[in-house]
Amino acid sequence: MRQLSYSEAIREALRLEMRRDSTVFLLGEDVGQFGGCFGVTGDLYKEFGEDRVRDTPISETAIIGAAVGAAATGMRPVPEIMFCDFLTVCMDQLVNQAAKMRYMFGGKAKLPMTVRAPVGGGISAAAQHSQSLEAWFTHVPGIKVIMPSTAADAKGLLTAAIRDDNPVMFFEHKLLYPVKGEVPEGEYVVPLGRADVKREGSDVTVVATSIMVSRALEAAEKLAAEGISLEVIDPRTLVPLDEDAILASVEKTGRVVIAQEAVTRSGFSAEIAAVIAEKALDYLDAPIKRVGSKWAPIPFAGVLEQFILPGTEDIIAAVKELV
Amino acid sequence: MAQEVLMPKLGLTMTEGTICAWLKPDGSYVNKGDPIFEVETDKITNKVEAMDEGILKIVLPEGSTAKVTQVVGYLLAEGEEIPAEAADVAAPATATAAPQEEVKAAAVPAEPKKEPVRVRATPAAKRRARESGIDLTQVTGTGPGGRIVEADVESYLEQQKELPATLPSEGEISAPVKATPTAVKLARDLGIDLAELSQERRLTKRDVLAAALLAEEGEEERVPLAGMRKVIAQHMLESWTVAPHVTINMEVEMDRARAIRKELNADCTQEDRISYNDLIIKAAAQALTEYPALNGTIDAEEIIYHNYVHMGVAVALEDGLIVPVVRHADKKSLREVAREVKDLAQRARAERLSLDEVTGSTFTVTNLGMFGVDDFTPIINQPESAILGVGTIKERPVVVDGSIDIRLTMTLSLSFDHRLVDGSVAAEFLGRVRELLEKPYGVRPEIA
Amino acid sequence: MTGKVGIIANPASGKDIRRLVAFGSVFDNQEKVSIVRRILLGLEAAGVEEIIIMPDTYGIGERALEGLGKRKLKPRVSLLEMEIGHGATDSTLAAQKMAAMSVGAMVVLGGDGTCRAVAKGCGKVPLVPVSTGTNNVFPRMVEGTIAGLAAGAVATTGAGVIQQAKKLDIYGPEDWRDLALVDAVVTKEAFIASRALWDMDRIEAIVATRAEPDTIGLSAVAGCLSPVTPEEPAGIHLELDREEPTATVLAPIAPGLFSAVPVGRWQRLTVGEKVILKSGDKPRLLALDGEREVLVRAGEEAKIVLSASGPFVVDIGATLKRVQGEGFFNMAKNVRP
Amino acid sequence: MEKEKLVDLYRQMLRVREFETKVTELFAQGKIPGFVHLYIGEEATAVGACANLRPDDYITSTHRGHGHCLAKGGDMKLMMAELFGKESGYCKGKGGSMHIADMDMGILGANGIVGGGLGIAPGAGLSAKLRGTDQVTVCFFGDGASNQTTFHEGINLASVWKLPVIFVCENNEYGISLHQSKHQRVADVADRAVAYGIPGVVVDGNDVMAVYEAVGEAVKRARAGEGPTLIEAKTYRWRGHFEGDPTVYRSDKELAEWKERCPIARFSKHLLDMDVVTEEELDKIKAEVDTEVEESVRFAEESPLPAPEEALEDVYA
Repeated sequence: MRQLSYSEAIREALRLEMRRDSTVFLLGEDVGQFGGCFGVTGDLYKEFGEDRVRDTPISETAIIGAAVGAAATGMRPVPEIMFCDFLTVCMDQLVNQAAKMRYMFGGKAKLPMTVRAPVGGGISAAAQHSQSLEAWFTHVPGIKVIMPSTAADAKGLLTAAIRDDNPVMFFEHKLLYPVKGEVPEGEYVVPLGRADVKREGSDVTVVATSIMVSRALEAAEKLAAEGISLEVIDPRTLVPLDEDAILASVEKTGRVVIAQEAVTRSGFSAEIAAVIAEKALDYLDAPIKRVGSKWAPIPFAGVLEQFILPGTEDIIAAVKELV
Repeated sequence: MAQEVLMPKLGLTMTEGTICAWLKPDGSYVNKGDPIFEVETDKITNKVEAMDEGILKIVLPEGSTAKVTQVVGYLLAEGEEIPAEAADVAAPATATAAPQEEVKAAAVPAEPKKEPVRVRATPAAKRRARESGIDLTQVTGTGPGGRIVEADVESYLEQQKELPATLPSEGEISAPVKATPTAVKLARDLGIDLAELSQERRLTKRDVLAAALLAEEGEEERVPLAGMRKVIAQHMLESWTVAPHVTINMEVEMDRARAIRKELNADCTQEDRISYNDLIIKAAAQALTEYPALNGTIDAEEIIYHNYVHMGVAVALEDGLIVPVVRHADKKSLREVAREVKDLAQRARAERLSLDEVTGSTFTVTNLGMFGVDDFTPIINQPESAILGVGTIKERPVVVDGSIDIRLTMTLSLSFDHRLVDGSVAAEFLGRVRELLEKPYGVRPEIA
Repeated sequence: MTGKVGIIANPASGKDIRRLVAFGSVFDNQEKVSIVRRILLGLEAAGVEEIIIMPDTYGIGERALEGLGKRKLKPRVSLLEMEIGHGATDSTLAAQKMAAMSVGAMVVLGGDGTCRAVAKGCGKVPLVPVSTGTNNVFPRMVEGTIAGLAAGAVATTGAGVIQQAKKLDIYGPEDWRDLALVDAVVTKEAFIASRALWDMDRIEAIVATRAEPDTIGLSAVAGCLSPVTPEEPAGIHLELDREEPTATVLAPIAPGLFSAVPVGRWQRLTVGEKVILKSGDKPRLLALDGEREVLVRAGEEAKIVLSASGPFVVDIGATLKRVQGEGFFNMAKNVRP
Repeated sequence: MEKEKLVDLYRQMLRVREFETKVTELFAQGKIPGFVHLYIGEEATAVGACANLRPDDYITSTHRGHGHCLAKGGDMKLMMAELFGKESGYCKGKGGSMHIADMDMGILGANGIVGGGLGIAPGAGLSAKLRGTDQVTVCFFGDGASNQTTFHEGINLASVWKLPVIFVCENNEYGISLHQSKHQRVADVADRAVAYGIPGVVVDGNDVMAVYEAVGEAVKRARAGEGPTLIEAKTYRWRGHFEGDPTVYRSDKELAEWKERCPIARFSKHLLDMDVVTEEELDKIKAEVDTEVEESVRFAEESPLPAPEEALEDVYA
């Protein structure tokens, strides 16, 4: 199958959906002629024009507000927030408006909008451009949350997100943008709420999100040499969460490591851990281990940043504590 | 299904009891209704009967104390094991269920000081153990931190298959010695045999040191401060600490009392005989109705004046003392009081008192006269406000109207709680008791 | 002379719908504060002893003083004691009170509407009107510094060049209703609503005290047809006729808004001459100096009378020239009378 | 303007007034849970503005939204039922007073967040523009909201994209308890329009014709693709910020003066003066409005409460 990068796959999903549905449009800072801060929207501006690939002022509240208003009145906006860190400045529009409109109005409104935002560190962008804030949104009923880890998933999940009639947070990892993978051509939809077993194994389950999936696979490769077999599960969508897939794997292996890039405390890994503890405690043959960033903002200098961020070795170390 | 043997609740106020003796050996077959162990509370000793039949598995050894409704043992069917979860569920803080009700309870510390047996096992290992009915304490953990993992249970099960499927006899039950590396080294150095130490949990350095200490001390006998002794110790200390005691003594002539007693005891059966103590009890009971402060109780910020007199009568036992209660002693006739005291004392010595017969007194009389004691300073039986000590009654020289006369006398020693009772009041009360004894018409024997 | 000057600044002027329907200038209150500040400094330079400022809801006077920082003004400055918050009548009341306090001049910030309100209360005190309104004829654009200086010169020297303006008195069936300084326009509107007037289709007639082609507003229609200067003792009355116009005039009726106005007959008025308005079966609204103001009910009759006894107005340029000639600016000689 | 339209303006204002007055009673009787923010005194603004709108135009509203909803064509019965928390209410009892919406009538919802609608309205405007319709959006907000980030970001976006949005600031002099002079340095929110390069107009918010006229011009401008307008309607709420507010921050005299300027009394007097209507006609309208309000209360009272499990519905589409 042909190879596409993660960002090309996202762009392909956007392109196909914009061709398919004239109500789909993009808006965000520098998404037009400039092609997006990370080049994700690329040349879409040429094909669809400035109306449907709209450059906005640096004005996140306005971006999300406009998306909410447009979504409530028949459009399918796909706003981009340049860094997920900037979501903090438009939280009201997301949390109090987008997430709750349908509910507050007794089900009489529909908010089909997909907010794209890059997460993650690793590029010396420091504390305000490197966070992974996905857990915040998983705490708000009314929002769906997606974190693709591969190019193919990015395409399939983004397509599903755009077609979904709810506000969806679509978190892309910056370091994954150039990573290539096989991506199906043409229409490709990955349904929301379905986890993917990225590698089958028998000794320890690693539930990993976003970039930690590839790190978990690396760890699995290394540990296989030592005779430890990892099963790597990528939930892909955090809300809705495919609990069954995770529980089935935990029941099989009895041991679980949950890996996310966000700081560990109160991260989404805590939710997964709680689900396992509530529903599969009797299958656990070791404590649940979490791997994530240490308790500090993301620092600037590479050496500091690498110390804070979780890597393959952290997963390996966690696994070894369990077997 | 294993039946739990629980520490029963034997009275309104009982919260814990000490197993003073197992009446059936571990592993023996018991029938429903068989007395299986003796319980000693702060007040009494009771025999507990089996609620069911089965093979007795003792969990708590003699001398250990258990909370009410705590599991002290099991009655097992042939080939049955103690349930696995019993090994690690924490003991409930309180319980209200009656003994015959099935109560979810816990394994129990072998001795009060020791920590509960906590088997470190993963949930999966516990589930597997539960499913296969094995006791996790018998399984050696190989997981991180010595945790028992599911695989350990599996390998234990494999081992078990290879052993003969009979119930092991006592002594064979013990698993290989589990001890920390430090404990093993220390035991070797000190010449302690780890196999002789308790195997309820992994042995630590501390256990070995304790064993070594015990070995050094040799002949000296050490017994746990438990049961009645422990309770007496607590009560005495508490009373002495809580109440500022004052003791006053007063000599009482008992010639008239002797005459009355002689008269009353003429033509009367042994059971109906009246002792000096009975007269004193009755006199005190009457006086108490006139001096309510002596019959009162301090309850936090309030003083309770009781409108009845429940007379505690101290009875010495072989290994302690107990205070049965004559309820409404002020309203009962002398003879009724006498009969009741006799009955209570007999049953006290036979350890046949119910808990309610030894609680609720408002005043106590304690008599050391039979041991030749002239006077003493009794300690108040809390939460009462005073206690009357009775000394030896004998003939003594007394100055009467300027000349020495021989009279039958005794000394009454009244200890009172000075928070509640003033010296003058106490003196008046004691004077009133003397008056009633010296002129016993006030005692109203005719009600008998 | 008294050396006492009053300042009336209308916080509400310059914000009406003409910003939306035409291209009215935007005059925010902060700019008014700034102008008043320059007026104060001009008055101080002119040697004025006392300044009285009308209070207002925005606090233009206080803010103007506040903005001077630590600089202490030589003249005594106080706010007029009065109740505020009642719109245009605030200005009328302030003018009355200041006149009673014998101020030597009043500086008025606002548009035609504000000047009209002041004119109802100022009596014979000469005015220095400074335009801050949307489209103005009566007050002209003038720098605040100079306006202050001129007002100060008038108050301290008594040597000002002052002219009495014309006005239009509006009478109802029984009594005097109102006045206009520039124009009174008869419209078919039934509601005062947003006050301003911009729809020529609803206008029937215009009566003006002055008509110059270099102004904007409805008087400009007459100005583009038959000019009347502010000084001459005359006025003009014209009626629109969409059926058989005798002339069609291009006029800037609002800022940036031109209209081709079909005029029927028109006539010049002499002082004292009246125009009778009969409303007929439909009510009419009279817009005075550009604001819908007086309702004439169906069947009622109103009179518009040209008068020469309008407010006194300082000719800024002529005044300053005159006092210059008398050595007003010569500090060495210190010849201020 | 035709008599029919004039009379309708009067009727709409009266509907708001009587509805809100009834709500004060019902709230005091404990029949309406939660808390309510009433529009009494400000009727001319909502009615004057919405009289320019078509059913397919949009509005975004505020926490003080009953007036906007009624004026834009909301159903009084469904509103009252919602206030009661009934199943038959606009939001099935899930929204309450602060979240009433009617998507079919273009009412994009009252909003519990001060300034919330200022973010959403440009989106509705953008939607109309992208779909190529001439629908406009009226965004109601208060003087308090004009200090929120959404005021700046929303108006900036609408102006730079020339979106068909009319921003109507209902300046009622107070942000909850804080007088305008203590929450912003300007007195006229409309002055801020300069900063966005759009017209800003001050109107008498208690004069329904003044609001109607100004918003009408802004709507014309918006439909013509000329972009947004900021209109500031000076008005006053008679009740406290919410029912039960002791209003210690304002004087009785101030309230009395504003009551003198009652938008409904002023307008009806003018209609009578101008011989547009007779007293009898006004009385008849009053009676009809009273009946409508009573019917809405009866409807609300007779409606069932929602099933508790309904609370889990409508979280997602």
